[in-house]
Amino acid sequence: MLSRLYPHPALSMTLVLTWMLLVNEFKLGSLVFAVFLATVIPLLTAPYWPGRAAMPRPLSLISYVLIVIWDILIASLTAAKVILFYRDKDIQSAWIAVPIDLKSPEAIMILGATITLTPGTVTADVSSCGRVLLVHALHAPDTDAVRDEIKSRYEARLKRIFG
Amino acid sequence: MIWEILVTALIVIGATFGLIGSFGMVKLRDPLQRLHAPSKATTIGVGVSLVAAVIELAIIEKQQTWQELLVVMFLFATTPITALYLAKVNIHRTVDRTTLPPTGVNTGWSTLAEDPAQPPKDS
Amino acid sequence: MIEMALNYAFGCFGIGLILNLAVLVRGPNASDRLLALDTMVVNMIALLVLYSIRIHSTQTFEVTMLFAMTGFVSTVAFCKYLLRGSLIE
Amino acid sequence: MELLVASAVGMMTAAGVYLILRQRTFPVIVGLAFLSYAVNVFIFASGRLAVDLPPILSKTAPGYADPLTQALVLTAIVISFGMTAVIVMMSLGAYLESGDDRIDMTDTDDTDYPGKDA
Amino acid sequence: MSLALIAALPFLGALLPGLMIRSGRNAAAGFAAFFNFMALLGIALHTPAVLRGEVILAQFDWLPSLGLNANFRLDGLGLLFAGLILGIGLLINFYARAYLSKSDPAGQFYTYLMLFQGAMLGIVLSDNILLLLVFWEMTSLSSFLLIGYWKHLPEGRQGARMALAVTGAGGLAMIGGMLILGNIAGSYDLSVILTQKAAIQASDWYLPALILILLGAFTKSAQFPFHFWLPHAMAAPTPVSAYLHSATMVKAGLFLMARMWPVLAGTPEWFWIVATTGLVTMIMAAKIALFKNDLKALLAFSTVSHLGLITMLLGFGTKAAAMAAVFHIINHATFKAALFMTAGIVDHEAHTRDITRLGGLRTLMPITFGIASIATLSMAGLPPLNGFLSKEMMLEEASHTLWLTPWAMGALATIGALFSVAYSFRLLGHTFFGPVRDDYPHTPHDPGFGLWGAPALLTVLVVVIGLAPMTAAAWLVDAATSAVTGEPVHAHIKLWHGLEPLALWMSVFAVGGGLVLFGLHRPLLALWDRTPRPDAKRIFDGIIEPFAALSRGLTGALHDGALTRYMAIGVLAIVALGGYAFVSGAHLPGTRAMTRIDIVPASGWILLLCATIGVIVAHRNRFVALVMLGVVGLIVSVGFAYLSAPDLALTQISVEVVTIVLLLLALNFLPKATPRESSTPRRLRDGAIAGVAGLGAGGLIYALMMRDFAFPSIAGFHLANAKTGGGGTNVVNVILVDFRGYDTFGEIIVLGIAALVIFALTEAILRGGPANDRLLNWTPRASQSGDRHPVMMVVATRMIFPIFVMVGVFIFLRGHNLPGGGFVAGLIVAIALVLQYMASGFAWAAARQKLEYHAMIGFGVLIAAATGAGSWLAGRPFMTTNYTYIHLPPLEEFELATAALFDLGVFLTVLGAVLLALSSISRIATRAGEQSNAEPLDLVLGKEEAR
Amino acid sequence: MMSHWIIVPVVLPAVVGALIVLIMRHDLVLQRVFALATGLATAAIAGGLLWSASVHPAEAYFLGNWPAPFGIVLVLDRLSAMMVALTVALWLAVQLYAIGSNWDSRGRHFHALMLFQLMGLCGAFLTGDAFNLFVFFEVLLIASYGLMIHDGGRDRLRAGVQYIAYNLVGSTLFLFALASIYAVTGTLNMADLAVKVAILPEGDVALIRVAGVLLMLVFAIKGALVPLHFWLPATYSLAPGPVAALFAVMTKVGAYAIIRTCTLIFPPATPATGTLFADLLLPAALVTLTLGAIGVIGAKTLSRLVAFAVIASMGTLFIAISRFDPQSTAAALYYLVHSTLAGAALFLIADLVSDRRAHDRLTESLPPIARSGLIATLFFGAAVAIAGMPPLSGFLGKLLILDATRGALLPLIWTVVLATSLITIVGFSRAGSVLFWKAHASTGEPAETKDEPLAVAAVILLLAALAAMTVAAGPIMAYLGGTAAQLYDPAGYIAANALQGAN
Ligand code: NA
Ligand code: NA
Repeated sequence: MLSRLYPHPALSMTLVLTWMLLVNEFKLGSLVFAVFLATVIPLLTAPYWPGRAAMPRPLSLISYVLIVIWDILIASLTAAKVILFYRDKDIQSAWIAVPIDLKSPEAIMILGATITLTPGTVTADVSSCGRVLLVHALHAPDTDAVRDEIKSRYEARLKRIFG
Repeated sequence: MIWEILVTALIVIGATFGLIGSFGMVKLRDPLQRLHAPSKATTIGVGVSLVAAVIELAIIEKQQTWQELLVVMFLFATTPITALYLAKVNIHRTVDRTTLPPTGVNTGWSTLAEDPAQPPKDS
Repeated sequence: MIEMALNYAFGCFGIGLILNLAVLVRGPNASDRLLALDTMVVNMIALLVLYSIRIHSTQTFEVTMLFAMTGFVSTVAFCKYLLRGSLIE
Repeated sequence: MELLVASAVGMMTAAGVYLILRQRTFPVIVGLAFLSYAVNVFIFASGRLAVDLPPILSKTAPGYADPLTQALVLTAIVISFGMTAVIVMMSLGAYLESGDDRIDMTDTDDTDYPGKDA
Repeated sequence: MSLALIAALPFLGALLPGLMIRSGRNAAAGFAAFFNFMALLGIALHTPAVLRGEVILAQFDWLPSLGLNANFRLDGLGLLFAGLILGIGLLINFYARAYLSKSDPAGQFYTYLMLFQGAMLGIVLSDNILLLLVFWEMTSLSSFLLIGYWKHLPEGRQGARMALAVTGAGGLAMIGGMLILGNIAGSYDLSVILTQKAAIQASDWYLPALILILLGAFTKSAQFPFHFWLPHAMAAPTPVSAYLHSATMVKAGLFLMARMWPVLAGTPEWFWIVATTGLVTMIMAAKIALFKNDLKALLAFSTVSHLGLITMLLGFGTKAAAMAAVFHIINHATFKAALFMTAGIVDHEAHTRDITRLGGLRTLMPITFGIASIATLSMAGLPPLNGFLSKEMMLEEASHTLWLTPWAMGALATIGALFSVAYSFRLLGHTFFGPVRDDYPHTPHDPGFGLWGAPALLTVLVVVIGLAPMTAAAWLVDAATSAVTGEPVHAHIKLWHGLEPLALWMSVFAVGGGLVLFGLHRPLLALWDRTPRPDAKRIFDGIIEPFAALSRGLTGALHDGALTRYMAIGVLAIVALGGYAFVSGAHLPGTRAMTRIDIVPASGWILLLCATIGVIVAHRNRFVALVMLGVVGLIVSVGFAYLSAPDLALTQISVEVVTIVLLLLALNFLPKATPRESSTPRRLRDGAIAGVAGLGAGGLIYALMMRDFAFPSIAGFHLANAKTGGGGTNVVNVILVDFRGYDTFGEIIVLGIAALVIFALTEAILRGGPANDRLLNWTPRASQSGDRHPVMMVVATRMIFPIFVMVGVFIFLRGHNLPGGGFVAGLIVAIALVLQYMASGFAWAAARQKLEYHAMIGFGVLIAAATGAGSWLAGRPFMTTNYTYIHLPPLEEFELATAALFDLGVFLTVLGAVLLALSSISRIATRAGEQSNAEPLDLVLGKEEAR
Repeated sequence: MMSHWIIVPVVLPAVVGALIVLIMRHDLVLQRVFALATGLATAAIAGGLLWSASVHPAEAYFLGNWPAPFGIVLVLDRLSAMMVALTVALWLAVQLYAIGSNWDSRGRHFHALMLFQLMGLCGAFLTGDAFNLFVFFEVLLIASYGLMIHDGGRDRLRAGVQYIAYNLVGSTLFLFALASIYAVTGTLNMADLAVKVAILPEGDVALIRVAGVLLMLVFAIKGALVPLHFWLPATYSLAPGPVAALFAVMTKVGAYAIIRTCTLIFPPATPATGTLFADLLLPAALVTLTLGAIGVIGAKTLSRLVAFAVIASMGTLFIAISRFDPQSTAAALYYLVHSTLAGAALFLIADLVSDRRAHDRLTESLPPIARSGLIATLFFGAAVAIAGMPPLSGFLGKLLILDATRGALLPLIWTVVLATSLITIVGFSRAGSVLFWKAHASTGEPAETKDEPLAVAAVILLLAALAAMTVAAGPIMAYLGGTAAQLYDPAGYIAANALQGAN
């Protein structure tokens, strides 16, 4: 029953949060209305999200997000350094093919987004089978290191979260 | 006061990163390199500025306003998509395809794939 | 103090906008122009946010939010056009 | 500020007029969009300019911008949006029918009875 | 019988034949004849009174504010003409019944004929000159129809058009003249005007009025130099020629001159113009008649000549001359109608009217010959026939009229008479005398009574009037002349005045000279044929055709479909007139303090400048132009936000993105680049136009902004009453949904219609035809990448789409108090759907959730309208809003406003409209071969082994 | 108690239009029935309004119950009532024709668009608010865009693009003008504008003059005044016949708006603007008339000929309007009604002809069309009417206009009016001769037979209306005389608005 009402709990949670931020009032009434909307809107939009994302360990997502934020902060300094101080010919950009084991589209999306959000790398494409990510690195003298870091630091965690 | 210093710092940091992003876009030589500049630095810049705004308004001004966080979330959620599309445009239109690494599997990069839905016409 | 920082920030993002415009005009590739447009939107969001700090008001929030939303959609639309021609196939 | 706004109106009007004098439908549409921007700013400015005075009632507001011109601009924006949509589609239709997107019809000297075209 | 009824009878008679178009000749003729006869009877009943000197009147108000009244009068002049019109009309009716062939549409003919008769009768019965004008122009129209009756004959069509052009032109001139006359006299009623001679002739406007009225009279009566149309009108069936071109219509001009004689005649201007025109016409037409081989053409020019004679007499301005004119009108009508009918008989029997192919008919057609000879001799002015009498009177008057020299008028009139004799003899001699030939196109015989009865009757009149003028005609002449001159007149017409009068000798000379000319006809004809002379038709065509060609050229050149030029002219006109309006009025420069310029808006301005220039420079690359346009929209939007207009910023940016999406969708099928087509001068010209337009707009708004409102703005009321009266703190939204909700109601209907138009247009494109063929053979112009639906996009959209929708809900709900509202909310949801469509394809999404776009639009408009109309229940005007605050635990107190319901209508309409437009384009794309996807994702995750 | 009837001609067509879109969009028969019924109901109401306006002073309807000048008002006076009645009458005839000729089935949404068009027209005539006039101009325009391209086709679509583009420029200009007016006076209510413009400070004169001229130019575009008439020939000649016929009233919207604004807001007695508009209008009108007449003789197709006749009639109309005195205005109004009906009839007849021929070129003749006698008669009647020949109302209209002309320009005006009448007559006689007479001289396959009694009836109705206008000219002019008097004494109009505030 509940799962039919909330086919995508993460979405509904996000919507509640969104509404509370939108109305900018942390009152009970707003929360009631937020829950109402977070119920109705996903039901209305459900046809566009067929199937159901399995997420056995949703709480791990929080630690994942914190790690990513930290990485963003650190990497942006690196990227800034490259942009500001490297001469053109010193910048060693590279294409990196990153094979992945993730099967859920949601997980692939999050991995791709993480790569892009962390400065210095951009997810540029996916192989037609969805098994390999094409990553472009701004400055990567050692492409294998980048690939390994992606796989170990992000993919591994995502695999745990999405099972 | 602490908050004010924090806000000031955040604003300065955010603005600096924002400028770096825009500057990188002018400076870098290769389209894909240029893609890195704004998609990161600007996001950081704006993100940090937004956080500054939240702190300023919510904590210093006591206006109880967390709305701007929503904008940050939204920007973070969409930037990867934008970047992906821009990269795909580059791959499709400007990148020398031979420089791309092989996928290592038996299918190619999706951007370069023959369109399954668009069978070639006879004429 | 915040005011000074704000002035600095306005300057940064203002210059940023001009730089974006330079790329927008210069290109050379369509993707560069789109990148510039997208960045321009983001920089404008930043300016609006800083402006709301200056006037101590959230009255620009809706605009900021909508800029973020429409900026995203329009960039995707432009890219999709370049990639496929048709946007909503 | 007034000078900036007025010159912006002038700029956009000039650009719009130049583009509507082009010979293909597409630039003409872009020109019309420009004119629409120009006139929207024009209407807006006809309520005089105000910074930091949004027309949202509150006890602390030191004053308000003219809300009426804003409402008028909104109406104008919406209407011109509808019009633009129609002319875009109409141009597309005309192009698909004729294989040509010229806006002048000088090639069809005194046109035949419609519906019986080849 | 009321005059109005009499005037109406012919029109009633026109009705039935027209309606019973297939009822046959007899029915049509009989019906027409009945009404004709009734009208004649009506006139006859009034005759005694008129002859006693009474004026019968019938007055009805028609258009009193103009002075156009349906006033009719019957006096002597009217009686004369009404009698002619109806009497001869009746004869023509019988004649035509026999004349028309079975294949001719008789219903049409009698309708036209009776229309004409009614118009003609109206002219002579009108007591109001505007009413007279109405009938006057109607004669032109009905004669147009009658002349062109035989549609297949080019001469008929041409003659009809020429007659219409010439008499129509005269009629139009006469309108001017009559209006002047009426303005001088202070009334358009003849009864009044006829008493205003002194005022009229003293007026500065007398001469213009005179000339204009005479133009009408002269063209109608085919006076020189407007005589040329009449011969060409002879292409009409003979009954028409006889009726219109001899008996009645051409005499309308004469009637008019006679009618106006009391107030217009008697001045030197009148004399010189009218008498001279008449004289010239008389001589010239008679001379031409002599050389015409077509019987009807001969008669036509003879008619012109006689009309000239009468005109001349009227021009003399004396009572005696007027009497002669009136008398000749009667006489000419009798003999000329008879002759026309005779000519018709000859044509009917011999199948030709060409004199050179005739001759010798005297023995073949004795009855016809008898009729013709009597009528012709009267025309020649030989005693004892009526033509002689009036010709004598004419010569008498001419002989003592001073025109240049004392004798010139007499001499010239005699020459006219001489020509008249000559062509008369020729007509008779070359048609009826001489040997019987064996090469007639058809061997002629006398026709049945139906054809010769009418002319015979007229010939009887010719003789009777000639022999007993006092009994047969003087009473009529008296009555008519009295009416013309406005004083009682008594005619003393005698066949024989003794040998004293000069006129007799002039007549003798004319007859003798005429005989000589007839004798010399062959050499004269040869000479005539050799003499170059202007051909009326060629001159007319020479005027009309070049004018038509010029018009075609001018019209074509000006309206050649060059929208770019239309626009250039329009913009220039706007700028020029706006500039003129400004410099022609007083302006005080404004004194408002300029708002400070910040660094950010200044850089925004630079951005705008660059982007604008960018669009201009790069506009040929359409994609780049669109990107730049996006920048402009962005800056405008930020500008709105900066200048305290958050609602505008929201709306501008949302509209912007939807517009760009639409443009991109269309651009997919349009050429991607605009070719460089304009020359440099052209671009400079356009640039200059654009420059002045920009300066104008910018200057105007600057001047406006720097001044204060001349009066307090009504916006003050909106600010003051938004919360208390409208229940909202966002004054812009309260204006939109309340103060000016009616505007918004119109505005959403605009959007709804836009969507309907796009839908209908798409249907038309896809229906088959060139557009559809083009789409079916569509090949994408650029290469397409793979991966239509990237996995990251699809998945992200699953999250982002609901958030968009929620933002839409938020913007909708709070619009009344803070920036937002139904319109922006609708656009946001629409943009969300666009995003969804981009992520997974329109077809896929549409298949997953069926949205009835049409219903959304219709429903939205209905909700808005119902909200507006709901206030009727409370007895309030449309769109009166109401609001209340509701407390519903655990929710906080919230506002419930009818305005929100109205805003819901707005929301639905906007959403439906945008989606309908998108779906339309999607259908075009599908027709162009676009395939839809069954799965949301293109990649088949985890199944790469299967490939 | 305020009469709600005033707004019904706006709301009713809108509601039924929406209903048709909502639930009847797949059923043509239902659409026809409902559209016609709505037209009839609106006609009845328009008749009632006409009566009411003729016996009562001007009446205002305060939308949203907001007092003027702050809200939007509708104002019913003799002029607006008359325009609404004219519109509905014409609309009904056109609708009848469209149904009878099956034009409505040749594309989608014909009836909805017709209803929205009706709504837009009625709204424009009834409003007493300058900006609301703009909104309803847009409503009627966008509906007209849809109707113009009904049934599609290459040339029609291309002409449609031109029509829209040109009118979009016009709409933009409208906004420039309105904003300028507001920027000077601070108000949008037309009665309020009348009060304020009359007492405008000296320093604002130039600006209000510019605003006024821009406004007039907008109306001049609608009214097809040279040099802003260029959009008309292609649009009208390429629009579907019934649509072109309905468009006969669209040009009159421009005329109406000029009459309204120039008698209410910018009357000649107002010091700020004085005779500015009259001085600009007259020369333009004279040239319009001349160019129109030249077009009648120079047109190469029947439908273009009719289009130019419409331009010429607008020239005539504007000549009368430009005099700005009660007598001329009354004459103008009579001519306005006449030229609307006559122009519409001609377009319908042109459609009857075109529909039965392979083309409507006047340069070559084709075999006679079926029912040529009847159609020729109708053509003749309509041509007589539009050319201003008796016995139909055009002649009376021209007489009224000429009679009302006074002053030094009289010779010029008369010359132009009368000379162009002649040109028009010649043009129509040439066209009619080719179409209906010369046809009998050409050989070949006779054209297809089509029996469309309802369509023919619609034309006959229009011509009958012209005849009725002729016969009842007296009472009609009495009404119009009263209308003109009301226009030149705007106190009643202003009083109806019950203006409030510190003005
Ligand atoms: Na709105
Ligand atoms: Na509005």
